[in-house]
Amino acid sequence: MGPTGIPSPCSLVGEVMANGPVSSGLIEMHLRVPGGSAGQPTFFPGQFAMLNRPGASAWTFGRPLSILAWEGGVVRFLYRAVGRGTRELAGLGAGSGLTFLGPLGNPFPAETGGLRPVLIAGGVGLPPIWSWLQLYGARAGGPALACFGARSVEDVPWTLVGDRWRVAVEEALAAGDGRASTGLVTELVTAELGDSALDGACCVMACGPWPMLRAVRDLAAARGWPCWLSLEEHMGCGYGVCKGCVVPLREPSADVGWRPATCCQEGPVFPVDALAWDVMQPEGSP
Amino acid sequence: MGPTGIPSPCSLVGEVMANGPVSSGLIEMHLRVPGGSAGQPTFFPGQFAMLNRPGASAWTFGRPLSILAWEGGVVRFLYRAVGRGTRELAGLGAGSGLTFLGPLGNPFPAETGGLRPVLIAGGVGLPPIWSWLQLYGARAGGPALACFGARSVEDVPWTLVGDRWRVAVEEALAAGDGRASTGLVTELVTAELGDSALDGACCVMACGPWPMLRAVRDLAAARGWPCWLSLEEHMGCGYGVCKGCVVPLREPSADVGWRPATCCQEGPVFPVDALAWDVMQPEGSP
Amino acid sequence: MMPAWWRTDPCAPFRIGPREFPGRIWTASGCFAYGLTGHEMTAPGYASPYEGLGAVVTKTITPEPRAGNPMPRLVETPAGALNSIGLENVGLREFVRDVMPRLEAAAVPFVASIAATCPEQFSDLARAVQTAGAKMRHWHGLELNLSCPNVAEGGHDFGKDPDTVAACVSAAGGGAGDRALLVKLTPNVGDIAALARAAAAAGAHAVSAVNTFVGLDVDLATGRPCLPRRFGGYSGAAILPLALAKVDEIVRKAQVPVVGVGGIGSADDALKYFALGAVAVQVGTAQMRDPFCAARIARQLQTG
Amino acid sequence: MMPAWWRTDPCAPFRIGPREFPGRIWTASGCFAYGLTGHEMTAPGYASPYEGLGAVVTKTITPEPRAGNPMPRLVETPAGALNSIGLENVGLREFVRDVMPRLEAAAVPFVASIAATCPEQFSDLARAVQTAGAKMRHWHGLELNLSCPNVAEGGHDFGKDPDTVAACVSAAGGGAGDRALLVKLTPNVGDIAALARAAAAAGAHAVSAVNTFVGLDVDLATGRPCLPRRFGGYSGAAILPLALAKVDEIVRKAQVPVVGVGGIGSADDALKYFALGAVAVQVGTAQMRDPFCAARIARQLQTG
Ligand SMILES: Cc1cc2nc3c(=O)[nH]c(=O)nc-3n(C[C@H](O)[C@H](O)[C@H](O)COP(=O)(O)OP(=O)(O)OC[C@H]3O[C@@H](n4cnc5c(N)ncnc54)[C@H](O)[C@@H]3O)c2cc1C
Ligand SMILES: Cc1cc2nc3c(=O)[nH]c(=O)nc-3n(C[C@H](O)[C@H](O)[C@H](O)COP(=O)(O)OP(=O)(O)OC[C@H]3O[C@@H](n4cnc5c(N)ncnc54)[C@H](O)[C@@H]3O)c2cc1C
Ligand SMILES: Cc1cc2nc3c(=O)[nH]c(=O)nc-3n(C[C@H](O)[C@H](O)[C@H](O)COP(=O)(O)O)c2cc1C
Ligand SMILES: Cc1cc2nc3c(=O)[nH]c(=O)nc-3n(C[C@H](O)[C@H](O)[C@H](O)COP(=O)(O)O)c2cc1C
Ligand code: FES
Ligand code: FES
Repeated sequence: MGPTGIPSPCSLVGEVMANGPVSSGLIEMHLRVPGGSAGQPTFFPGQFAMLNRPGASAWTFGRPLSILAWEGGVVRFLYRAVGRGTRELAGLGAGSGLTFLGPLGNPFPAETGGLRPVLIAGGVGLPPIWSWLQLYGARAGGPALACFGARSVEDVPWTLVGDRWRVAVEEALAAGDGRASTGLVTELVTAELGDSALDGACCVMACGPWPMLRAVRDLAAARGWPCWLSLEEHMGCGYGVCKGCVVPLREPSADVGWRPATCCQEGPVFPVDALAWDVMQPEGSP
Repeated sequence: MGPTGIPSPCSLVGEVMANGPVSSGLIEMHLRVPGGSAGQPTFFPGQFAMLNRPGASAWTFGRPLSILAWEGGVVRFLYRAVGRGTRELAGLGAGSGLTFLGPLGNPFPAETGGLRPVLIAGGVGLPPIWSWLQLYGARAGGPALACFGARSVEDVPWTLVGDRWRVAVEEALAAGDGRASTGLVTELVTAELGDSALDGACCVMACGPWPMLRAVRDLAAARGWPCWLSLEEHMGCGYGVCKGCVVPLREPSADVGWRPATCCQEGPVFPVDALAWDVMQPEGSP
Repeated sequence: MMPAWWRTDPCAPFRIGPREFPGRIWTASGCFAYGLTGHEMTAPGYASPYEGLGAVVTKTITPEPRAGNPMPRLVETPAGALNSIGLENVGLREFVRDVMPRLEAAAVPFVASIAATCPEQFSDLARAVQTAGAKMRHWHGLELNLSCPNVAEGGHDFGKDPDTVAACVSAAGGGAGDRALLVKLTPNVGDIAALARAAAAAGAHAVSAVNTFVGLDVDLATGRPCLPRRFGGYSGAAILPLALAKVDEIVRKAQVPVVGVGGIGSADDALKYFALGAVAVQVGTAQMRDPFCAARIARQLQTG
Repeated sequence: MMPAWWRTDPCAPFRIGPREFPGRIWTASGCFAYGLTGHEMTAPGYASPYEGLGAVVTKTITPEPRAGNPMPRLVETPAGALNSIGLENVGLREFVRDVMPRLEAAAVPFVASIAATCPEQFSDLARAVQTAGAKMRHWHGLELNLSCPNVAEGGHDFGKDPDTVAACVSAAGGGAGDRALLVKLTPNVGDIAALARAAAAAGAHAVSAVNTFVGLDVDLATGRPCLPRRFGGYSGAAILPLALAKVDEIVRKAQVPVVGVGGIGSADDALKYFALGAVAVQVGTAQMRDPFCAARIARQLQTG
């Protein structure tokens, strides 16, 4: 455990306990990991782990997945099968071994400085935001507004979002389905906030696809609110050694006005003002 | 189907129906394959198939396994998990896909020319000999003597060898276990034959590890009997195109007195006299 | 689904030098023998492994028959293989007398691969094949194998020198005939584009890139190399990024059509070569795993 | 279980040139950064990722800091990866002022990797590191990176010429100091033994072989190379047979100790290098997957 209170990353082999769909496109995995020091925090919301298959079937690089929860020696993940690695993950049955390196990266701030939290998650961006709400939601400066966006109502993991969350779905809803509104999650947030922008400042935290993050940035900037975003970059090591995952951070002292920062180690959570938006490509890379 | 009556090899994807142990070390797999032309022979004893995993998880080369049986669209194999490929095979559950190329290679002769068949199998050498006995045992020139050798009594697939086979095991038997004799299978054969060498000629067919095959060769040669052996070589293609699996065949017209022959296509079954034993390494290679 | 940029019919005729080939998906030399056993093979939905193929490049032949290297000749590695076949082949005489007529009779489009140890021998081989094939409709070209790493006396160092490459191409007729003249390049050099330029300048109509990479594996039990000749030729999926890099260098630095070879096992792999500008591709090691591999790729690239 | 021929304790001190190293299992440059974050890592049964390690070869530094290449910088392939990091590094000043003292304080055995675009720069870099490290117990040597394929202005072609290799080694002091002088060779040449001989003749105490192979992957959606600089360095399990072949060539054709690098992910992989005569090995890409990879290999080779 380092001086900042962040737990040390541990390299170990876990065992899949459960691994199955929680919505049309999302899968929840429970991984039993050895150890877990009683009393100490196991992770902070926003941290992730690099998962891999053990031995000769290992992928060259682990796959980064945010930690949804970690309790009683069981780490929970929520993911979507999109490519080679996550598809293989999806196929693992109970009892399969999986290497685990984590927790990694810098989390969302635990304190909002007395501000009301506005939590925004899109798709597989749910885990860090969900765990923030679970762990800090009660003690934050005012009732949190938690909004989740999904493609369709079938894609919503209802067991997780329950009724603490407002839900927006992109595909039109069946008539009379009152569980969600139709549209983008950022539209939902704007609607929910109403005039509260005038009432009092909020602190925004978000994780999701790039178009959503840009909209969140604008939403916060327009109101002058502090805003934290969790970014995604393709990763090699996940623990800061390969420099394969850089995002551009503002650095006025540098010739070019920015410097490359590792998404895995300096991030994945960044304050919106630290990012050099002008040199970013559409997906966030310099 | 070629002019010799050998069925054409087919490249297809099968589905694992069952895959589990039939003794301490041997596994039987049932693979459902599409097609299978009614009435025509699906394979001849001694032929094999190249098995592989489909798609991106494929091994560079298929794994050759002898065909134990092929009935009603289901091919049966008997194998031991020894390395990467066979271990992965052993881990496949029902429903897994498996690419199949077969039947391949030249079989044992269907006729013994009126001679009594002496069938000798060691360990995973059982399938070709077992299927010969099943298909031709009844119509051969005299009752077949079928002997099977295993490491231990637990390693014997009793469901297959039943009581049509004499069994020899290398590890000492428990007192009173009358199912097998202790010793090498070739010792058992010699004992079983007794003086029958003087009574009448036999035709020997064998498949098993190299030391066994050499002993079988000597056994047959001493009696002047015809003898057919099924050989193993590491294989790339299994269908004769890569020249990666050669064994030395006698070729008096060649400068060196022998020529390389593909084990997969000209074999794996060879008459003992065709082999150039003098240039063979201990494991059969030139 | 095929990417939007892909608009080529890989089974439509196209030209290399003076010759029209029936398609762009070929099999690579040494991985489908002489192309004679395919008609014995079946697969659901396919008439034969030759369906849609542009050419079978036959196993490299030498002036005299060769018995090849001692066993073991193959080592499988996690995503590839090392081979040390040692150019086992039937030799020129049997090739022109027996193999070529049978390929012609079976209507299998083919390219004859030849290897020799000096330019003069290349000249003799090329002339013999040209004579035998002069009237054949299905013989489309010659591929000079200047790169087989398994033959002690010639092969390797041989094909690493641009001047020797040029000399062999010139000796083989320099592309003067009415069939395509291709040169198969070794990747085991610092500058493969220089070899390609030398081949083109001497008259080659295209280069095939690449042959196998020099590799070695160790048998842990003994601590000695697995292959009796220490080194083998590395092929299969593991070499795809290496071969793509070599092809890209040639395409950009030499003015010669490239036939891409190395690590192709799927339509996606083949598309990567076409994306870089290859005019055709050859399937090697993956054809050993499945005799229908190239045919399946051709069909998939046709129908999307 | 270890093979019978293996009798070396990989965690016992051994000598390269004038310097004794604490062990034979190292981490490779660029795959464990500056070796400073390992103490933050834990694994059941291990005190730290440095346990049993002979050296961390630090990320290659250049005279000035470098921001590296644009993203994406990594592409995973079936059994390996392409990287195009572009030598992002903190530069000489920060390295000697900050990194080296922290490594010394943390008792991490290390080799400093340096890269430059001409012999004079190598001389300056070597001198600066030597001055800073003169009294350090845990600084064991210099590794001249003559082979990084991602840097446009120097790197590649640079290290492909034996004369340039010799000039850089001489400029870096030619092995005159009291620490080991190693040269990291590029495999992207036809004759790597010639580079090794040139390095040895100019005073290198050992060569590290190999750096990454030039590779390319295509993004099928666009039909363009995945990496903005087209080419990347190919590493990981897929290159093991290639790197073993290069090491074998050097061992047999040059009189210089070899530190084996390339594709090592397990004790078995490391043993293959030792079987061929390597004096030590470096773990690269696999160290990125697991910070304890090298430590696990060291322990396994020790205890069998
Ligand atoms: C910090 C962080 C946390 C994440 N948390 C989650 C999560 O909780 N749930 C979830 O479903 N997904 C999450 N992702 C995205 C997840 O890592 C990718 O979906 C996954 O790596 C895809 O791997 P693949 O092999 O299936 O895809 P492929 O496209 O086959 O992967 C090829 C390579 O690209 C990388 N890659 C591909 N897509 C992404 C991506 N979007 N982000 C990063 N790397 C990618 C892979 O890791 C691999 O190295 C997170 C990403 C990051 C960086
Ligand atoms: C014609 C023929 C029929 C066979 N029939 C059977 C059978 O019915 N049941 C059975 O259990 N085994 C049989 N074998 C042996 C079987 O092919 C090997 O056990 C298997 O290939 C081992 O693969 P692996 O990946 O587990 O081993 P690894 O050692 O990891 O394999 C590495 C490579 O070596 C090859 N290889 C390793 N051992 C052998 C071997 N003994 N023979 C041929 N290639 C080998 C593999 O195919 C692979 O290419 C047969 C072999 C041949 C040639
Ligand atoms: C078993 C085997 C034999 C080969 N024989 C030859 C040959 O005779 N002539 C030749 O030019 N290439 C030969 N090659 C090289 C292939 O044609 C091809 O260039 C190489 O294997 C790379 O392609 P791949 O990765 O698709 O196999 C051989 C390759 C293998 C695996
Ligand atoms: C992400 C990455 C960065 C690298 N950076 C350097 C470097 O800065 N200097 C260097 O000499 N080699 C560098 N290398 C090469 C490795 O040190 C090593 O030589 C190569 O990757 C082969 O070993 P491997 O297969 O174990 O990775 C780098 C490799 C990778 C994958
Ligand atoms: S993934 Fe390696 S530094 Fe971030
Ligand atoms: S395995 Fe290819 S010829 Fe026999």
